[in-house]
Amino acid sequence: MRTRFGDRVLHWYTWLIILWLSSPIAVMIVFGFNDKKSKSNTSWQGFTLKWYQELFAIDGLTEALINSIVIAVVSTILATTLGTLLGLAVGRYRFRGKGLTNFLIFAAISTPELVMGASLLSLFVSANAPRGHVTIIIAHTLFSLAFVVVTVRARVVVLDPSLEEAARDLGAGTWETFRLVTLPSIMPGVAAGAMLAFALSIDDYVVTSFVNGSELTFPLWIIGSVKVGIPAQVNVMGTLIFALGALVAIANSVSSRRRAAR
Amino acid sequence: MGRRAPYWLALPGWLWLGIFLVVPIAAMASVSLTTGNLIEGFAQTLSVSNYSDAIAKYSTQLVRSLVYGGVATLLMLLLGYPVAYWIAFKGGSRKSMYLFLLLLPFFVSFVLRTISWGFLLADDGILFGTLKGWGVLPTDFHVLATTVAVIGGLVYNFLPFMILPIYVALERVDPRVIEAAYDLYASRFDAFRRVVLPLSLPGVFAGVLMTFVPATADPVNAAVLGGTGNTMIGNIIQTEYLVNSNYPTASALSFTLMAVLLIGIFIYARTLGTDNVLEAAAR
Amino acid sequence: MNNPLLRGLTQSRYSRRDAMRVAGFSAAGLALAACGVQGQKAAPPKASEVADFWSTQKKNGQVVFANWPEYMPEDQGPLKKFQQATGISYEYKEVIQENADFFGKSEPQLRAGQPLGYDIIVMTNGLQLAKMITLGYLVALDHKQLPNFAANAGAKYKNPSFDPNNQFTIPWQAGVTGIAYNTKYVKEDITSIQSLFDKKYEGKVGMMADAQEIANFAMFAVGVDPDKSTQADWEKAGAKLAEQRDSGVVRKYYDQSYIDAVAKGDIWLSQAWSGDVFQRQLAGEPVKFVVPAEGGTIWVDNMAIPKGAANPVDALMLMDFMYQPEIAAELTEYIQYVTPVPGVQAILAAKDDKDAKALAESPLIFPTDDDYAKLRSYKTLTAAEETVFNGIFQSITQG
Amino acid sequence: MTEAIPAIELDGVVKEYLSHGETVQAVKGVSLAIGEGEFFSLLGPSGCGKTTTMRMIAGFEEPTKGVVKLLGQDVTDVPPNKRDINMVFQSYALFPHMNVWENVAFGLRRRKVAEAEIKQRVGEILEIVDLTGREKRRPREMSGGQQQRVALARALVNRPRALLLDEPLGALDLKLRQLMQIELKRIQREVGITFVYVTHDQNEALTMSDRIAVMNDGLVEQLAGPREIYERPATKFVAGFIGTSNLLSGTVDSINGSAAVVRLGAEDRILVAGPSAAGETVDLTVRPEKITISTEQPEGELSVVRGTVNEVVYLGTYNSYAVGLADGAEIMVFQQNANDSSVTAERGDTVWLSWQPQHSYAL
Repeated sequence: MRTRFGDRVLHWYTWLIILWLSSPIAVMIVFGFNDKKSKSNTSWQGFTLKWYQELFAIDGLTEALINSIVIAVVSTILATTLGTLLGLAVGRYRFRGKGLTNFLIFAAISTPELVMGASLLSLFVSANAPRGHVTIIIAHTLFSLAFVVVTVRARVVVLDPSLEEAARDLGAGTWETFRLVTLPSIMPGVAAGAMLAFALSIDDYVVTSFVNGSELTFPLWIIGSVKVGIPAQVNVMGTLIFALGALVAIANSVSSRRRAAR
Repeated sequence: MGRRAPYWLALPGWLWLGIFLVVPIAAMASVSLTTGNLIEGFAQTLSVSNYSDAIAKYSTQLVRSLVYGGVATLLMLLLGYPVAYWIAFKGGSRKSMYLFLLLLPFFVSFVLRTISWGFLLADDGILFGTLKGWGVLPTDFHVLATTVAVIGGLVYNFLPFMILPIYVALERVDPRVIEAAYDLYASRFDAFRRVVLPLSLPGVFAGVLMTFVPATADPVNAAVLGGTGNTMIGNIIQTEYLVNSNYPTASALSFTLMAVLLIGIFIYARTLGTDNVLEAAAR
Repeated sequence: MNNPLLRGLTQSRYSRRDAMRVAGFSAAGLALAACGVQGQKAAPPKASEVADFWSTQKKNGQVVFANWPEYMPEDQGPLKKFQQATGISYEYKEVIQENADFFGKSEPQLRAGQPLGYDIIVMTNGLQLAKMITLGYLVALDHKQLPNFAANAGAKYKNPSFDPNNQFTIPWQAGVTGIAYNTKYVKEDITSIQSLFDKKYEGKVGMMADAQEIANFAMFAVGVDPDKSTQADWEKAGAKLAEQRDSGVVRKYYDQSYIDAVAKGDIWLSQAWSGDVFQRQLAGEPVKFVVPAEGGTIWVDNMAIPKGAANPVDALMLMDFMYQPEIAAELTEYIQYVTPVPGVQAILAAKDDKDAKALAESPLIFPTDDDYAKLRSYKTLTAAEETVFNGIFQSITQG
Repeated sequence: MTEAIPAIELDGVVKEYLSHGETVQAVKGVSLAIGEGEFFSLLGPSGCGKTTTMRMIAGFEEPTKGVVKLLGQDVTDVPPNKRDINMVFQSYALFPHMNVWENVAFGLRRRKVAEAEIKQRVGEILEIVDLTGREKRRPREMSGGQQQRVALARALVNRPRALLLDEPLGALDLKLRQLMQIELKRIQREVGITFVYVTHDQNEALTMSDRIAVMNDGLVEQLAGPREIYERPATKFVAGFIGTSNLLSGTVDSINGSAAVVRLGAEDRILVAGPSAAGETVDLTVRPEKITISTEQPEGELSVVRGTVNEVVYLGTYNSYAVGLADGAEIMVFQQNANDSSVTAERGDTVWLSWQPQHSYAL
């Protein structure tokens, strides 16, 4: 009976934490319905749906939102791919350069964002590489990469190597072994890493502000608009990002379950 | 896969980190040894005085950042572990859903979250205003613009980064080993301490690395939630770089911060009994 | 510059830079860093040079305008009218979020001699704009092509101390730094800057994190005109601010979020920008704005042409177009900040529109002459002064 | 054994590792041939190199030196997925994200066997291992014994030329282990393929094997049938490792025809073949169950020693005596409880121990 009670307490506790983390989002969603009269959007002035109707009325904002989503998706895919491979390498093998690799991963996490942004910009400027989508994706992949490596690695070090040996023993080649056994086994780590990468990318301001050239992302546009007043469409779009995030995560969990079932 | 397997696996990541991290950071390291100002130009003098000056001038903020980061990390560990534990062992088929719910608020820009927090935690807002109205709280009670708010903000913003890796490690633990521990006369606490906790340590380490390091370097929470005397080293680096255009000092401070963080992680790894610190640093 | 030897030198430098690029990322990055950052301090351009420059430039039929978000009506009416009137097509980009961030990002590109890709940028007068000017990153304007500015700009917006004779910049919009207070909590009429230092508002006072903003107010408080201030004055002002902080009067040094704090009552009074307060009043919040008797600060967001801009003539035409009172009025109606075109007030007042009339009547959009008399600009600082100045005031905000 | 090509052949196989900068030899030169259809065990204590040897047969480790042949073909460089042998792992290595059916069908799918045939073969093998009806279970939801049988089925369903088993019963309880030993032997007979069985459990090896290679410190100490291994251990190590052995040490007193006479005390006389000159020191061994214990001195051409009973333990089917000798050595004696007079001697009694000369021999 004690077990059940403890589990129930933990269950409620988990929901409490989720609630805590989501509480500001509730405010954001509510103010997406605020019939505000001035540019500021902080006091409740009545209910309206007009911001939903005029959702795409601000061209720059719409474009910034699309940019953010495209960049987050692409950099998440890149960072998850590179990070998973690197996480496997450092989690599994002993090889020359492993210490250095681990140090690089530490460096990537501990470099202050501003330094990363500024030094990347110097690199792009000295290489005369035009700033835009590509450079933002490069930067986002860079800082997400290390987080993916760390989560994947935490999983790889507890992975039973005989699982892969069994697969190869049963006739699976290198790629089949990876696809059918290794990847599903480390999937929780990969999925967690990918979620972190997406969150890091879509929320990044500092690094992006250096390497964006004239492309804008959602956070950048919002910060600029603080000066005059954040339009309510931002709240609506935040609400939609929230919903879209839900969709991506559900798709992810469904597909991983399906993969596991195959 | 042969002996070269790790190199093939690591190659793309190495290239990425090499080109986009090592080269620019090396250039930054070089900048940290220059002297001058933006108008007159910076000359390479290989001067280390940037480091000694910056440390002397900003030691308060540096120490403060480490304390805030450390306390926040400890709180995150205490708050996050039970969540990771519950999801890993009791989450069933909804594990991914719980994780996503934990992370989802961070898909929305921090500016919006911040404004919302300001609304919720206002001195006379819906929470404290109500409590003050009931007389539960003294009228001058406030959370915003305090140390508590800064540390709370760090905990809030990095908590998922603690929960996810711990979850990832715990999810792998076969529940039967816990039963085995009970079978061997372990109490619930013993089973946790002797069996579950050691098995989750790689995740705990990853979580600490992913939270302590960015929390200590974070400039946002102190700026948004802190009051006077809450400035952290991340804010100083920003000011030195962006406002003062003092690139050498900003670079020197950044490397000092990274070195201090590395030492912190080193000590932590040692306490955990890991002998290879670099390996531990990325675990 | 027609000296072949000189030209040879310049060209070889260029090819060396190109060679560095070819040598690969790492070599280039490291090489740049190893030689340090070259100083760009530029001598002020001679009038003849400016004339020569403009004489070689032509209208290209396109222009790229970089501005802050929410600084242009959503339908981009003024820009569309510009296109109709001139046939110049425009690109409007809301890429500027912060003066410091924008400068930090643009500086390496301008230093490397690469164009930003914008023909007009908008920056607030302050440290970063001063550096842009000092480093020679801005194109000197040809005032012969700015007739509307000459005719319609208010006298107070011409010949500012930070840019004598508007050599590099002309104003986009302006604002006033004064004191905002929440009338729900503050029952007296605030008139003096001393209220910000009053012990009875302990923990309820907001000050700005920006060094120049707090410096100006502290100097007003100790009776110094910022424009004429010396290092000794700064130290005196710094001491005043340190005392204010250490006695617990200041709750926090704010960025723009101060206005939320005032509106919600987290702080009762604060240094404030006029436009923010106007927005809160429109929203019906109990916020009042006052230019203190001792003085207030006027700041200006300025249009400028960055070095390397591809379409300087088109840029000048666009800048000047915005100085037609009708166009300026359209901007003010949307942006609701202080306009540099005084003629707008009459146009708005004549409109058959309640909101427009409210704007015309608000001293927050059209400060009174009395207010203007009290307003000062930020002190323009040399590089050496800036180091000292920032040292004094940043140690207050970043303690 | 058949004269045909051996199923598995190792020729001078050496495996070296680098560990903390030092070269460690895990296998120091092993040569052996395993016949087709044979149940062959690699037996030895942990760290003796038996698992490494098996992993080289499977292809997970590449020998530093030497050659591995399967059916006469050199496969030293062939990766495991291209070798026609399968393995049952110590931890079973069942894929946790797949159910029983998917686990068992894994190998067939890799070989692109037609779905219909997969269905039939998996069904058959699950019947053999008695898991029909549990196809949808996940490994985590099954008992250790069931998991073990899934692992076996997963390997056998591919009809490999040889099956390698790495301590597959180690995780099971005694009763289940004994059942599975018989089961394994039955299955091996049924499918008729070569089994290579790695174990540290001598009983298991003795019960099931046709031949056993006893390994120690990277070398094969003895390769023989179970009976020979037990009755005539070739080395001191084998004698000590397999079953219970009494190791005695003494000096040759005289040579009596084909046998040397060793004396430990005045009344002792041990006859042993081998040594050829008096004065030689000999190590010799005798199994406890070969010794007869009596309270009177026995007659005849036997090896006889005199001692004092230190301990008597009743063990159901037999009694175990610990008898101290004149020189301080202790001998174990097992006496079957065949007749009524179950206990021959009590603690402290003086007894004579005797055995047929052929049951002790010099090492």
